Amino acid sequence: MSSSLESVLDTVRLIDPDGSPVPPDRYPSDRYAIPADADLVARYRSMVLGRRINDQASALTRQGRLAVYPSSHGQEACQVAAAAALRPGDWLFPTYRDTVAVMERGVDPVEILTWLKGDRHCAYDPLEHHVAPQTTPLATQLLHAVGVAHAGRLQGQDVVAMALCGDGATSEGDFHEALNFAAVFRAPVVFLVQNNKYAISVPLSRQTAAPSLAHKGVGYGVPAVLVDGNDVAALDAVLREAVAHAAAGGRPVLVEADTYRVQAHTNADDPTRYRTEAEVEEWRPRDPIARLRTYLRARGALDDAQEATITAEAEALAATVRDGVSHGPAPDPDDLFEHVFSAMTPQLRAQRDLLREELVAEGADR
Amino acid sequence: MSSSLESVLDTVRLIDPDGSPVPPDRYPSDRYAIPADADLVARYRSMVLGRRINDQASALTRQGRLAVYPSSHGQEACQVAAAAALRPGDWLFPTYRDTVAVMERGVDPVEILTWLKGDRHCAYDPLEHHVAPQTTPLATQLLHAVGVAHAGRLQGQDVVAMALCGDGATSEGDFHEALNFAAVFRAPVVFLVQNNKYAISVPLSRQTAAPSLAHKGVGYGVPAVLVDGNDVAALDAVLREAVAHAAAGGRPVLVEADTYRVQAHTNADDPTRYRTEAEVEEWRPRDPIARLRTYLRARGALDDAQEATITAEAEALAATVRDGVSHGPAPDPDDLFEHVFSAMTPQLRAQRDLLREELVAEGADR
Amino acid sequence: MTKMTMVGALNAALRDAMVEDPRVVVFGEDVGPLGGVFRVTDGLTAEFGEDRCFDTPLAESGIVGMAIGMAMNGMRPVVEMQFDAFAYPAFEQVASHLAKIGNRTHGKVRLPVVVRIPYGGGIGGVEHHCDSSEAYYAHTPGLTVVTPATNEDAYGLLRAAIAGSDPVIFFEPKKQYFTKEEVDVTADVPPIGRAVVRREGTDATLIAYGPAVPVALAAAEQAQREGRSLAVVDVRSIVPFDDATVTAAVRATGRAVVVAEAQGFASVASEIVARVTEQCFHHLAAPVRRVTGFDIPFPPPKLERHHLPSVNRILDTVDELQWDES
Amino acid sequence: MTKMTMVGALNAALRDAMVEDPRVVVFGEDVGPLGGVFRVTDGLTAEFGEDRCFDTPLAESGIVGMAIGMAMNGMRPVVEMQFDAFAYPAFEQVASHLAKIGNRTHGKVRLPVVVRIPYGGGIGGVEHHCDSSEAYYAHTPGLTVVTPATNEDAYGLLRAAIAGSDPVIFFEPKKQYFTKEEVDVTADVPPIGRAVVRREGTDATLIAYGPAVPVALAAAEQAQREGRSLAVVDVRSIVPFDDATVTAAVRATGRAVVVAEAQGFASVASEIVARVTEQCFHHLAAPVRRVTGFDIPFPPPKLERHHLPSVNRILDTVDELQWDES
Ligand SMILES: Cc1ncc(C[n+]2csc(CCOP(=O)(O)OP(=O)(O)O)c2C)c(N)n1
Ligand SMILES: Cc1ncc(C[n+]2csc(CCOP(=O)(O)OP(=O)(O)O)c2C)c(N)n1
Ligand SMILES: [Mg+2]
Ligand SMILES: [Mg+2]
Repeated sequence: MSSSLESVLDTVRLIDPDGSPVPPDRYPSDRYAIPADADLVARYRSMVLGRRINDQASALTRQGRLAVYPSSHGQEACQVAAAAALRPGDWLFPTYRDTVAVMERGVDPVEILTWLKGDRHCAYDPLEHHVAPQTTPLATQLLHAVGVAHAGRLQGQDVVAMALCGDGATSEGDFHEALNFAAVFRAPVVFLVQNNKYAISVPLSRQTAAPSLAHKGVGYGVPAVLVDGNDVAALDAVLREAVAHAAAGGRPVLVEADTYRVQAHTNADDPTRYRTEAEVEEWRPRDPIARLRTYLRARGALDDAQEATITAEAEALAATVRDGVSHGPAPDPDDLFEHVFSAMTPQLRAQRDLLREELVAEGADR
Repeated sequence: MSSSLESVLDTVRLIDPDGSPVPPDRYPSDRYAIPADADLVARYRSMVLGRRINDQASALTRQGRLAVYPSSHGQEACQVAAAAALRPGDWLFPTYRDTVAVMERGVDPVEILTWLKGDRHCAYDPLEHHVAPQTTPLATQLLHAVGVAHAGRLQGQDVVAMALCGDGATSEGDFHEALNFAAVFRAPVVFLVQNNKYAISVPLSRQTAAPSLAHKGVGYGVPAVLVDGNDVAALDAVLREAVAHAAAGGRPVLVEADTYRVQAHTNADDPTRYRTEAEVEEWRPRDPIARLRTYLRARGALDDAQEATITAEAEALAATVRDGVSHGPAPDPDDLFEHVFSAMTPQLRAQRDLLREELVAEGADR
Repeated sequence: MTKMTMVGALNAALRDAMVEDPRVVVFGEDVGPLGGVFRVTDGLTAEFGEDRCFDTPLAESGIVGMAIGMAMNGMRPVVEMQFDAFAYPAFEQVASHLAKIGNRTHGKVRLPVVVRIPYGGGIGGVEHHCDSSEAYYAHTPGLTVVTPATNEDAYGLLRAAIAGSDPVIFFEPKKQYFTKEEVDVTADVPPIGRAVVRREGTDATLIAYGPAVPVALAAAEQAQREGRSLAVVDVRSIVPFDDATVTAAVRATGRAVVVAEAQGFASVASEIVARVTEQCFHHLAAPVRRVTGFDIPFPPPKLERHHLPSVNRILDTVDELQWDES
Repeated sequence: MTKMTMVGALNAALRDAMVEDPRVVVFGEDVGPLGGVFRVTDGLTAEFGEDRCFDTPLAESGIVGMAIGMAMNGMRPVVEMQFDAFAYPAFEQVASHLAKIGNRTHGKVRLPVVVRIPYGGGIGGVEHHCDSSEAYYAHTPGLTVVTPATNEDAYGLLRAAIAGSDPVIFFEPKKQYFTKEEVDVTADVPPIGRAVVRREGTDATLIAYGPAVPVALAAAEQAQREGRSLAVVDVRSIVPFDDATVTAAVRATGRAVVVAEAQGFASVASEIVARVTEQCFHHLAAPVRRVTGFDIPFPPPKLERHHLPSVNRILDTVDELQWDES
């Protein structure tokens, strides 16, 4: 695999919003080819499952089972492609919005959602899955990704880190430091910016005056690619290439996915305050799932039976998640103290004992 | 003045290192013209004075009169041009290394050096001179420059901020945030990076993998210009244009000056540990003062009498500085408490009184 | 007198300050058309325009750094940090510049900047949304640090903070944001640096601030029913600290408990214990005790009630104040 | 036993740790060929190569953030912040991640990262080069915070910090960097979490750490000449805190003064006063007092001697410990 990936600042798109394939002579680079049908069917399935989980989780917030849910509804192409592009030992660095990507990496969705249920901060094992905790402080995780990748290089591992962030997060200093460290240390990191046009209420025009976020790669000497973030075929091609490039040359790549947050920031948000329904309507026909479905159906690669199977799978998964999130034991108050240090300090032991006594007394009171 | 300044990523140079003028058809942009002789003679004088102050201050550290001095010896072209490009109401945001630029803005050199003498943190009045305190925490002052410029725009002032930093400082998150804020808010700031190739011991190759620091402008939508930092004529042309552009369109500009730190980082540094004398020797023939002198002498714009006057002025100034730095009253211990808040808190008053009592007792002991 | 939420009181304070003084500008993340994630800046962009209340790129160091520059050039920025933990990226700008430029320049450059930080727990928020970070700022010389416990103080202290000449870190107890209370916006603006006795009492004194004040008051109420009379002092202004009011209250009862949500180690509560003890030692019948958060990262929502100071924990601690001369 | 400077002891600790454990890597600004501005990493790049000791781009958040990632992937980074105030840009990475990821993941991800911070004054440094910032970290749950006062402890505590499983903020009293002392590098590594009595005494106890320890010892020496016997406890480990050793020493004398360079408000010294008072109240003949830096930004070099705890100020404070039952 060559390591001379070029910056592609014209949007890479392999399937048009109406589902028809883009003729290869209109691709902005000849590096890319449309993925095989089997791969795309797999992505289709993952997107349908992802969409179902997104919508299920949003429903669970309305029922008070989850405190909050930042949905990636409409961004499932990015979610699925980001995870699918990784090889077994590779690492994923997700944000709060990347539930579906984490799920696609093999983590149990109930475990993923536990932090939003309020039981604990991160319920899955990051080392087992090579998936970092979903990170809230914006852009901070990008540096962790650089560290994992650099440590991988130093220790002779063949490992790539896929680091996710949003358009808003690109304004943080840590974004800059991460891109720059990765470039200087030749750390194999793929930075995927899901440019969904909003940071809560703040539109892209308040984040940057550059023509695209991918342009930022230039200042770091990092090849950058702009891709249609609702075209999973394009994402698949670009991200696989990026991972291969990073793995081969030990060099970072910046990928900007042009997408849109069709729903609210989270269930707590009220988007009518800052954007029009008309704007949102413009994006609906570009839905990633409908687009791929049309493409696959037209090619005869997806039939009614397959669709029915996938829908059934999605429903079963949603039921499992609904059930898993709604039940389960209450967290143990000892958890508060148990993990702060690898060995509990005398001070924390005393605090734990105080709480235990209080709880005993409370129990006695009842 | 047009506001469509283009990025110029080929180095702007108007006078060659050997002092001969570059033929205008070799300029990388036709926006620039060589400054008039009178202007260049003024720059020459300032550079000679600046060099003398640099060397005087370094000498004062050896004599223990100054604790430390970060010299801009060899970077005087940047120093002088940065200040000279500003119009009366404009602001300068200097670093620890920019003594000569501050001096060129009209601040008394003894006042400037007071912080290195150890008497107080900043002795000049920033508001009187529109010169911010020389800033040590790297890149932080760039954001203050954006704030001053943005507030200027909001208040209808015709004011540009010139913000200085080094190559190392471009790696800090604050550099990123400052460039981005300036671009998004269209704040009239000229960012001048003096790329002297080192951040203490760390070479440029450890700061960036991009072809130049000016390339960083691309990611912010900020026009960027690369200029020979030892050619005061080029700096003068580029920085005046940048100030005019910023003032006219209310838009930032990024200028990278290609220069070299020919001396140690400060007197406390030992550069033999991280670079060869041969490397330094390569830069000596590019000295900004010698270059301009050759140019002006060849044109007959500078004669022996003028040179003698300038030398005498420089010596007189050096004597004043030597004298001013060596004498003067000891700082008042009350200063410790007086300025922390605009009105002293009861707690600080008590602490001040304690110290006063101690000092009385100490005096009584002697 | 009008009944309003704390959010409403803060919003009114911003609006009134902006009307009175054209140098006041408000900016931060989502403070424009959205009106802030808590709606504290609701309607300000519509009323005063984009130049007076605006969204910034998503970068807290940038926000504070730009505010410093704007203050250098004559304006009075009021900036919002969206949540407590998201002020940390601005820490260098706050600690190395905002707090120190006045001192650095011998008062030539004063920075009338207000940094508003919604803080504390009790809202079921996930990690990074519930920190009590006041100690970081209170420990940094040059910063005024205040926190209202009532809606009227929210209005008054914010007006005072904006009107002053120095940087103020303004901590808003977010769990009280939507509680309604009577507010007299025409009342005198409380001077910064004054604590207030919220409840008189004779047996022991509870010293609290911000979100701990209502809990302390509830504890005093409960104690009353159990036959013990507790005074409650609301510190209000952490820096400068009102030693006179606090020590007078402690001396009067001879016993004291400091209540605060933040983890206790090297905290504002530690400081209060230390200075009260220094100043009231021979009036004390028992050591001054603390009820604070545990020394742990803020817990997940389902466990936060165990972490936060509760009426019971306060009363248990009061019980331990050696009433029988043990 | 060899005579070495504190810089030499720290350098030896790094070297020995790197020899023993290939997972140990050292990085930061100027730590490579230059060997650090204080030479603590001198020779490490030459001996272990660029992959084990290297310079980074100039960005402290980047340094700590990258260290976190490297620790997630099995390494043991030891990073240098060039001076105290230059660690502030990394504050978010330290407070929101380094301190909390172990807890966040229920111990699945432990971060054995050591952040070395040269701190304190006494070197005639300009602003931003002399802060005592330990309280910010000690107040942050999840961080171990240690500071040696002797060269032998510099060696031993750094070895212990590197060998441990948790993040450690390692404060190096830079004014002691070039003082020579006997060091036994073969001595047992002191366990983190233990204070040590540096000098026995019967009349009052001085509690100090880092750069304040030599001053406290000098004060005790002087007091001895004046007929008063002062014990000196070196805290060494701020978090976890060794209550047993400290309270035993205070109980034995009934009087105590805490000495620390940092500004006193909401500081580690406040914490020590608070906890010692809580635990020793009825053994105390006088309130526990503090001698700390004033609550001011660190002063310019020519004024720093007034700010730093001095022998005289300590002895004056000891004199005020109500010796005549006032
Ligand atoms: C450092 C920091 N500042 C502020 C926040 C609050 N916040 C949470 S999400 C968000 C918007 C992020 O926008 P973007 O990066 O575009 O991601 P998106 O939510 O659109 O996926 C903000 C401001 C935060 N989490 N971290
Ligand atoms: C935030 C911060 N980190 C570290 C330092 C310590 N430091 C002072 S100067 C310097 C090198 C700066 O290099 P550069 O920006 O290239 O400027 P130059 O000194 O070459 O002019 C360093 C690391 C600092 N002052 N501020
Ligand atoms: Mg977004
Ligand atoms: Mg440099």
